[in-house]
Amino acid sequence: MIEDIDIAVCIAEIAIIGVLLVRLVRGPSVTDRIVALNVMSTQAAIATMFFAAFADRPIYLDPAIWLSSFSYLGALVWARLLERGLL
Amino acid sequence: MIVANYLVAGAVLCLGLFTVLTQRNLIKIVLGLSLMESSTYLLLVSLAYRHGSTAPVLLSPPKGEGQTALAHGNVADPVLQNFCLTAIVIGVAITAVFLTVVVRLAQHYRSIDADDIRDLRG
Amino acid sequence: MTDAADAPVEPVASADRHRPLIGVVIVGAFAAVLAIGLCALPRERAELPAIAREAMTIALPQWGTTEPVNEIVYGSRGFDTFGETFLLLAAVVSVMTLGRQRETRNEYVGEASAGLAEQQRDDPHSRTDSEEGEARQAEEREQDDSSTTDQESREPEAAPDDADDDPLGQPAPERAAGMTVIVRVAARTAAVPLSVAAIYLAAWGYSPGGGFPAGAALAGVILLLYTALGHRAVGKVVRPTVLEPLELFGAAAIIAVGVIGLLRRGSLFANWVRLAEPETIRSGGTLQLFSAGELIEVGTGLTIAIFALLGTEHDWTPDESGGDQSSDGSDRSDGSDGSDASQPSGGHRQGGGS
Amino acid sequence: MSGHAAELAAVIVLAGLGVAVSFTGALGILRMPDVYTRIQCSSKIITMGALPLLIALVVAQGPMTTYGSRALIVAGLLVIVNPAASHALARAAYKTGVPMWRGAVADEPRQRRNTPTEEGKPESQEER
Amino acid sequence: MTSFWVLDYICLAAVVAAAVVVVLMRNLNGAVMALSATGTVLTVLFVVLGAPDVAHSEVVVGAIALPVLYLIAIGKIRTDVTDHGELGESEEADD
Repeated sequence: MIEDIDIAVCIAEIAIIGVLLVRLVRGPSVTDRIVALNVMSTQAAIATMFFAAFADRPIYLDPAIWLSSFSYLGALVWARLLERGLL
Repeated sequence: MIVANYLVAGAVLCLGLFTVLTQRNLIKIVLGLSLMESSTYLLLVSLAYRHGSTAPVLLSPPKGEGQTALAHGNVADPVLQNFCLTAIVIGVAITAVFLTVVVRLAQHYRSIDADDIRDLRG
Repeated sequence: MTDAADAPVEPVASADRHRPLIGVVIVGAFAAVLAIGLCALPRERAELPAIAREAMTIALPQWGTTEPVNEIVYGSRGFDTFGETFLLLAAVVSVMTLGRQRETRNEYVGEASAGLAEQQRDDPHSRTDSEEGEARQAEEREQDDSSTTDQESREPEAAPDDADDDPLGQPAPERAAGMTVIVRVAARTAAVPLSVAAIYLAAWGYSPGGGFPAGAALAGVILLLYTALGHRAVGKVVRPTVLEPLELFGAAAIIAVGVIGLLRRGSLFANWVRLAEPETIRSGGTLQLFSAGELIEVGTGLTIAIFALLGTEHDWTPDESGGDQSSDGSDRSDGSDGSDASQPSGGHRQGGGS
Repeated sequence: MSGHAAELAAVIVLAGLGVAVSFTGALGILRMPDVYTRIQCSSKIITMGALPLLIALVVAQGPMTTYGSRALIVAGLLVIVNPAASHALARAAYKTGVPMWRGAVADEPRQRRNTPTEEGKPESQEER
Repeated sequence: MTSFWVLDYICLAAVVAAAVVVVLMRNLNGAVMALSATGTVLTVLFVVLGAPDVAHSEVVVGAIALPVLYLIAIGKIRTDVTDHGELGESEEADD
């Protein structure tokens, strides 16, 4: 039962990534796209964690840390580029 | 079933190849090369997968198995995953070199259109 | 502000008008051949190859590690990883060679603006700077139709440390080295767990991870600090005199691990360390040493590559106006509003660029 | 048995809440009219979408396991880094002049810049 | 097992969609972000296929190294050609 919930949440999160791809395509400015990308990577991190719970392997959990943090670092880099020219 | 992964890897490779062949923007050409690299990773990892397999890591095996049982059990192919790791490192290295070359070319020719760069043309 | 034409101009690839037909034909033929080949590959029901089964079975008894992938990467196929690491080193060397300037340099980025204060102190009547400052001020005054009373105190001083006092209404190119206080605090806070997690990734060699992702993550943390705090915060670390010896040390350590294995055990990258208890930090013998060498190599290498590419000042020959290479051109004159930095695309080419 | 059932119910409720809020937040990012409102939707996804899902994971697997610790690390990182990134992005978007929605009623920095204070100089100390 | 394959296929669909976006989008920043999105979805897919090591490397490369390198290169190049209007970009600016 718990496994079913885990994989269902995982699939739902990937579907949300698909929804956000539309915004990434259409976003008129860089900022729209980067917001969509941030949320996508957060959803991917949560999907990874729930898949780890589904497969019963705790070693799958570690990529979620990097997924949840490094996309925001990319957002900071982009914001810096927008604010002051070339970094 | 896993053949869908192979075909998707082939499709992404073809998309990258199409970009490299038809685009004139140098950055887009490098982006196409990155896509081709990504398809290679996908193909290697899909080749490593076996039906119902788990990661080839003996740490904290899934319930019902011990470490030695898992070593002889149903796992993915670790050698192909090693190839994929090597490919990722080489991919980021050559992307860095390509981008530096593109920056220098753009600064020299004041254009990133591949058709404008004609000094080496015969 | 509500006008759509105010939106910043983003760099856009030029339109492609030719060759899509030939591209479709060639790619279609290639795709057909590729699909036939891919369908003939072994599927998921196939047996695991003997070499993979061998690697799975020898990982725990022979190398004392619970991570067969690391055992293959740094043990059985260590020579392959050696070549890959040195390919990365070669790439870093070529990026640096391509990105170097004619003059001698001490830092990758930010030396122009960092030296601004010192230059002001030593030579307060430096003409180019004051002229440039006046010109910039006049330009700002033109663009900003609000009153311009106390602006003259802002310009000649060096760039401030952070952007806290910067009024929000100003248009984009901002002079401060760091970003605002929220970003700085968050970056300082997040850098600590991220560095610890990166070290964990390499040190806990018996769980997935290893030298390459850990090194890349460390490079990412350095980039985070640079992004939030400015070049002065990372200037002590990110300089060639620190990073290049470290990188060479990592390369030498990898070579030493391999050659000692050759001398003592008879084959390159053989294990010459006594095996420790599995699932401890020291388990895995030379795998951990190799992994640490790769961590240093990749971390410094990626940092050098990114900052060398970042510090590449533009090399095109100066226009008739001249002087655009003397000041802090790469830092903030190439503003992101796109109007002052746009090059004529495919226009007049000038010789002697590089 | 009842404890197990209660745990299961809590997991279902938390996961359903998280997924629902994430989905509506994604729809908001898709449908909102300008950058600033979209950034607000992304923050909603983090606080009301991601955190309940992580709590659901902790409840399902137990707080003192690897899952619990990793979920707490991820939650902490999200809570620290996401507001900073949102702030930096919104600030950069404003400074580069990304247009607001036509129906927006307040643009405080611009109003303050255009109406000088009594000393005759623009008020220039506001932030964010 | 069917749910596993559903997850696999939906990840594959996302990868293909992001790759098509990389090819079709003429805005370079957007194309780079789509490449980063490809890397993100590929990370999940690698975890699903049982390769956590490769997932580590891919997330670090796809989320940081590649976008930052491309971003720096795009910022260095700056040939500003105003060409909006593909993939419904311009109609979005004022609705």
